[in-house]
Amino acid sequence: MADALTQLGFASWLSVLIASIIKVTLILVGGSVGMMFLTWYERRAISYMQDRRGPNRVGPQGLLQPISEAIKTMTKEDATPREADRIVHFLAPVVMLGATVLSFAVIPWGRMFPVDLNAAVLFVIATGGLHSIGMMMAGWGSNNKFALLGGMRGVAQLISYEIPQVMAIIPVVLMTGSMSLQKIVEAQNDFGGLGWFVFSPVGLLGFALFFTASLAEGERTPFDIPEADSEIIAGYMTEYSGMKFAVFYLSNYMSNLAVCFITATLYLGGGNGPGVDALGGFAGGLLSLIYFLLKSFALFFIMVLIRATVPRLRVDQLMGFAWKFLLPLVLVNILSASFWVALLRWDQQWPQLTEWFGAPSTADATNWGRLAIAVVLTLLINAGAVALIMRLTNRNVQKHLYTTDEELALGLS
Amino acid sequence: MTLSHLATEDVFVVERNDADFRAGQGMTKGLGIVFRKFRKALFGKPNSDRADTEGQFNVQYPEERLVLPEAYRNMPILLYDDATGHELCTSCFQCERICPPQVIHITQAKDPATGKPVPAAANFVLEYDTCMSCGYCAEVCPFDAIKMDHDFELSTGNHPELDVNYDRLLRPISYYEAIAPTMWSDVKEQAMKKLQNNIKRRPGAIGRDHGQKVKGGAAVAVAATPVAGAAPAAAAKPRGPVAAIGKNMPEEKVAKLISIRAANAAKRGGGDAGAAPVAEAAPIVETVVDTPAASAAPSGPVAAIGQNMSEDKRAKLEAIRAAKRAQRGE
Amino acid sequence: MALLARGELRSILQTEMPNALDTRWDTQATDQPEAHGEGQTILLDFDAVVKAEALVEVAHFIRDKFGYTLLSNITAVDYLKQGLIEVVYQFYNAAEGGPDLRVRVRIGRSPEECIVPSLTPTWPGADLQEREAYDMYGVVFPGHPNLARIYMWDEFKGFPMRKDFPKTGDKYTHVTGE
Amino acid sequence: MLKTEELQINIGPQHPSTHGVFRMLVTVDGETLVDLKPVFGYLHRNHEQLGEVNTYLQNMPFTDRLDYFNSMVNNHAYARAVETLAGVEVPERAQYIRVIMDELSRILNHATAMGFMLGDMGAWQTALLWGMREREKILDMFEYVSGARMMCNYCRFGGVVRDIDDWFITELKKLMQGLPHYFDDFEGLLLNSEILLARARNIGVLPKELALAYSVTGPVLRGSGVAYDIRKAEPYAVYDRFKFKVPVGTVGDVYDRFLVRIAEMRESYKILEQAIEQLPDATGGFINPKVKQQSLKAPAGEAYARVESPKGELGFYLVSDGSGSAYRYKVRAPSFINLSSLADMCKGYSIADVVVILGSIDIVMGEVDR
Amino acid sequence: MNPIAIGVFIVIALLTLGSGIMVVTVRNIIHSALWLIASFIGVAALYLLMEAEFLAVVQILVYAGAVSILVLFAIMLTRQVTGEGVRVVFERWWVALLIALGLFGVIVPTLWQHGSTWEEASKLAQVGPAPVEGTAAAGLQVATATEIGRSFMGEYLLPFEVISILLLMALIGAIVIAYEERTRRRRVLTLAEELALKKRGIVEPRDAEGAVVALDSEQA
Repeated sequence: MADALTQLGFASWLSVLIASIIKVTLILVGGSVGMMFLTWYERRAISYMQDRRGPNRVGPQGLLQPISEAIKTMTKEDATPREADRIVHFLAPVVMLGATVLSFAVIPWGRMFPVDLNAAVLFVIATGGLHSIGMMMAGWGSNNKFALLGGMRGVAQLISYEIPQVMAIIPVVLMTGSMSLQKIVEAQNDFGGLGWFVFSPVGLLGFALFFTASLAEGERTPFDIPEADSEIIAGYMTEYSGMKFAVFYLSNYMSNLAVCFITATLYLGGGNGPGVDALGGFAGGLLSLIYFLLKSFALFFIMVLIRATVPRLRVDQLMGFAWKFLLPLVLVNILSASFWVALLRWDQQWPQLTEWFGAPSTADATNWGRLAIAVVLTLLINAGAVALIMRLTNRNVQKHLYTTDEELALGLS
Repeated sequence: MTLSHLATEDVFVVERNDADFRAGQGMTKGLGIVFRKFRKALFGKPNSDRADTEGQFNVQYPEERLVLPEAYRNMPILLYDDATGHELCTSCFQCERICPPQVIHITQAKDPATGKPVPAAANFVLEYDTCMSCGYCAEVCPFDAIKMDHDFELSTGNHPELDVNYDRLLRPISYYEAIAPTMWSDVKEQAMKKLQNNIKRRPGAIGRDHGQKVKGGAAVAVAATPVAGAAPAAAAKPRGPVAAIGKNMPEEKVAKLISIRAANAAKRGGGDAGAAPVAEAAPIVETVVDTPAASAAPSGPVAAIGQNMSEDKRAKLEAIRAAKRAQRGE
Repeated sequence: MALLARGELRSILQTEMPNALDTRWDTQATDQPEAHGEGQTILLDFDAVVKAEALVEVAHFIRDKFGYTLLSNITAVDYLKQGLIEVVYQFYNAAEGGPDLRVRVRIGRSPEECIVPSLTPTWPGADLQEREAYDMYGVVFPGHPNLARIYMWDEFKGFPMRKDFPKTGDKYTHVTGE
Repeated sequence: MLKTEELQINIGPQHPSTHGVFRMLVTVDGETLVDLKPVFGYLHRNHEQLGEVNTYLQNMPFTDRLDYFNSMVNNHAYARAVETLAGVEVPERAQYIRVIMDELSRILNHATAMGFMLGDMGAWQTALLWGMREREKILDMFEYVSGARMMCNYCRFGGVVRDIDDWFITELKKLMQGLPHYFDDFEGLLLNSEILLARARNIGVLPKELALAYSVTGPVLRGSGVAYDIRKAEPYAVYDRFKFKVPVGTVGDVYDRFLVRIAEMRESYKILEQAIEQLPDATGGFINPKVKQQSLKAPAGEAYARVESPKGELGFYLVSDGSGSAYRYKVRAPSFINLSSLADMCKGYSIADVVVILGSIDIVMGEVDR
Repeated sequence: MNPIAIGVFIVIALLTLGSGIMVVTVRNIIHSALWLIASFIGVAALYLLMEAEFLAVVQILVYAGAVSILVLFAIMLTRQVTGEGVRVVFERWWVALLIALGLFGVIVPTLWQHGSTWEEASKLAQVGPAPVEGTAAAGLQVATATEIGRSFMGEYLLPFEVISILLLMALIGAIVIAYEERTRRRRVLTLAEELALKKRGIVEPRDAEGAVVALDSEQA
């Protein structure tokens, strides 16, 4: 865009500035509209699951409900507790929203990439991690026990789940050889646009793990402990009302949107799909955007489905799940990803592979033998690991009840 | 512990499935069920029968309404005869005595000439805000004068308004007949008989001097169109709350229906009371057809009487005179 | 472990624990209500009225000997005319079902007399009910871990369910002179 | 060795999961609960004194407001107490009608109570709203026979206020066609959900040995493994004519109470089936015509009558001095007495478990505070 | 050099320095930690400006997102939980100042040596062709993930491993200490445990510490 502006006769720095401003505006508008749609979508979907109708009064099918609610929250009283740390209390929602909006800088819309950062994948995670600061500020700045508890819980949860989240991406990075989202999308364009990572055993497990960890990062059920309303009222948001609360809400749903977008990009081929390349040009771009949004909203539907079905975990169970279940599986997945890469790509690092199985796949010719071996091997490793971990988890079913003397002694010594 | 009062086969231990291997199958099953519900609610038909467990079950309230069963009780109302304007209440104080929260306050009417009590109430105040809708007053009333209304949309910002006076409590019998036809037909005969006996003991306008009844009373029935109107309209349909998730009828249709009902009721009531002047039935229909627009105003049924009162005063007097003539003629 | 018929406990106690029974009502008939006029307060049932100090012992006795393990209900009744407060304990035999077994304690209404030992140490379920009896009737239960007002606020004076508590007016403001 | 600070937290009286204006003064060490003090009285309205001022009949609608989920059961228990006191005969048909209403109440109570408990666990209202759907259907039927959905005021001394008709029976049969599907859906949704198991198993254990000492009744007692059901132990109305089972748990934790409640719904269904079949025709009448409802005077004496309410043993203790109103009127409220086990049940678990344990006791503040 | 970039650089540098100063001057210790986060983020922005994207992201991920939060946790858990402590200004603050100045004196000449102007420095930092291992440039071109990876696995393998092992030891040590701590802590007995203890006749109920002591003595 900047180039086009320069050709129009603008100074180069001015054209960069204008282009950036336009981009930022588009992203912000797209993000907020997406978030509004998301709230409506979630409420309608969940109400159908519960045999009711959901918001259907404001606008066609209730589509304007989020707008009316935005207006409502804006006109509400903005209360700050007297004993609160006013500045920190005020800045917390700003930090939250800022972090979310930052992540939208690299998140693609179909095949449109606002900024193609080299470390885009990590960037998304890192900005997600900034949420913890906002939470801490909100929890501490409110000067409320429930808010503090919620903030502490939230921060502990975010930090814990960042680790499996980052490590679940490593297989994708290994398979692509790059951390740029654009390259990752390009790498999934084989087989007529259907070469998505999720169809490989490594990608499938990675997808499941990443999506689970992202649920926790986005504070979605069953990991919505920071705002567990039945225990600690609204967690770090307890003392927020009016516009500030709306900003928290906005940031929450925008980060959920970001999570869906990123998952769709990393594992579901982004804007790739049958027909995109064939169409090409503007039509292809539009089709890719449609594909992309469909994938993202399908992912969000899964989130809604989970929210409608399961209760939330307890804090200790939540931590246990991250460290005892997700982390080992993520490590195993990295192992099988390296097998996958070796079997599919290596010809020089380990020449025997080529000798045994033939040359690795190229864009024109797929080496089906190598692919089959890779699939079987990684499938075995991953399935074995999952079975083992589940076995261990089942053995560790809580021992709160000490029925025998030995257990009693174990539990107390 | 031995359980001698229970046979062994009468007790069973719930299955905890503690030893099962857990690999997310329970959660998956739950997700499947929720998804099925989603599908059924989105594409299936709504939940209309009591046997249905799938499909949407909510009612879009202001447009769609459940038919209230006849026995439904909300706030008490007092009845009067359409034709003669005579109130059924004789101020026997039964309801005042039984009322658990003690919200009924009756003043007995006295004959201005002799100072003796007359079987009619001079004033009747009911505190709607404290009423607990138990329905005892309607149950104990020997004259079937006090009945339970079906209008539940009484919310107001004006609290003193909820101390309801006699004139605002009165409804014509036709109104009650429309909301609870069978319940009224069960008691109709004896109620009207008792009323005739009481009328004989009421001198002058006592027992008829509250509110604008003949015309205003019809207005009450119609004034309820935006709020309670659906209830009488739906009474024509088969009974039963579930069958009632009906679409709302056009407003004019409802109004028409009610007007016809009211006219019929007035005729019937007149038949009981004696010769009902035809001239009296006509204004009712007229009012009815005219009223919907006016009644759409947020004032609600109760306020509607008061509004119409002044302009209808003359009509009322005429009606009373006509009724008197009819009585004398008999 | 057996179910006791109505009035049976009294005769059992007479032989097993003669000191436990409250002898004030010994002479009266167990089961025959006297004719009473309207509005009269009454004290009808004289089955197993035990002395306050023997209550815990009797409760354990019927639990261990007859299996009345479920202490279901504790009711305080104010008999103003007799100047008594009666506390009725209803026990059930959870194993055999059947009707309740009522053990009564009758005590005076003055603060010095209105004392019944607490059953909470053995029956933790009595906790809230004893607090309620204390709050509403002023029955003091020594041995209760936390005998505080339960429904009324802590500063409340008087016991509102007693028959001589004024039914109208704000007693609380009257007492504190506010 | 680091010292950890004990933190005092007020859960309630305005808190999403205290089921009304109930307050728990909680002392926690980290997340572990050290002490819990329940605080009541925010909804206290001196119900018992009202009962001593009102006549017997006048008090009936007040009993609706105790456990406002099950006003039918409250009416039944109170009517039984007065009938015992005054020696009133109840026609058989009325007994059956009361049983039908009681069992419908039990189904709707358990459906919503379990929904609320799952809501406390964080399941986003799905189970609750499915329960609400069934509850709506039942409440519509209550409205049809009694005139009100929740404050039914349905029982009278010696019978019920209005007979049930063919419409009611037809609709009841229709309802019962749907109920098994609801039970299946409900069980499939969460019964074996791994997260529910993690949250409910071995949480809030009330051991069998202690359950009776804590005076708990109803599903809490049966969840702890004591098969004590008043419908079997001291059959009232016509419960001795039905075949049904008493479900009991083994461990006495939240999960057992949950399972017991679901099993009880299924047993209630069986009772309903039999009750419809055995329902006598209308010749015997639905109310004892000899009873003077308004001016009922009970002979001097005392009476206690109890029924198995969905929450436990609901009893009314009445002392009469021969006048038209009770001399002493006491409610043995199941949720109030079941609460006495709360503090000890919660000790040693985390805050998140406290709300779940409270939900599993299933309290209604109208009954607790009275 | 792009004038926007220079402007942005000046703004970010000022913000970073300013928040750095606030870290050491504000009186509320939590505020100070929050200012620290701001300065971390400023540094990350500087990295981004130099197109060292990977470093910038890692700076946010590790420093702003994790380290600072650990600092906050440490403050909140060791002091009053509300963090209301007023900072005590260290008397010999000039020692810290001297050390900081010394560090500054080391860093600046080193940077100067590799490029005296902005253009040179940024050219060095930019993504270039894959460097030949062992050359002087390889150690400097640390902008991309690839370069950092190569450096860690090649030239700096030994220090990297040493640090890893050190961190692992610290981790294990922390776990051991925390675990001992947790097991020794007073445990609140649940009702079922109390009953189990009572059945074994060990202690009276509701005496958790006594229970632990009794069990310990029994095992010994």
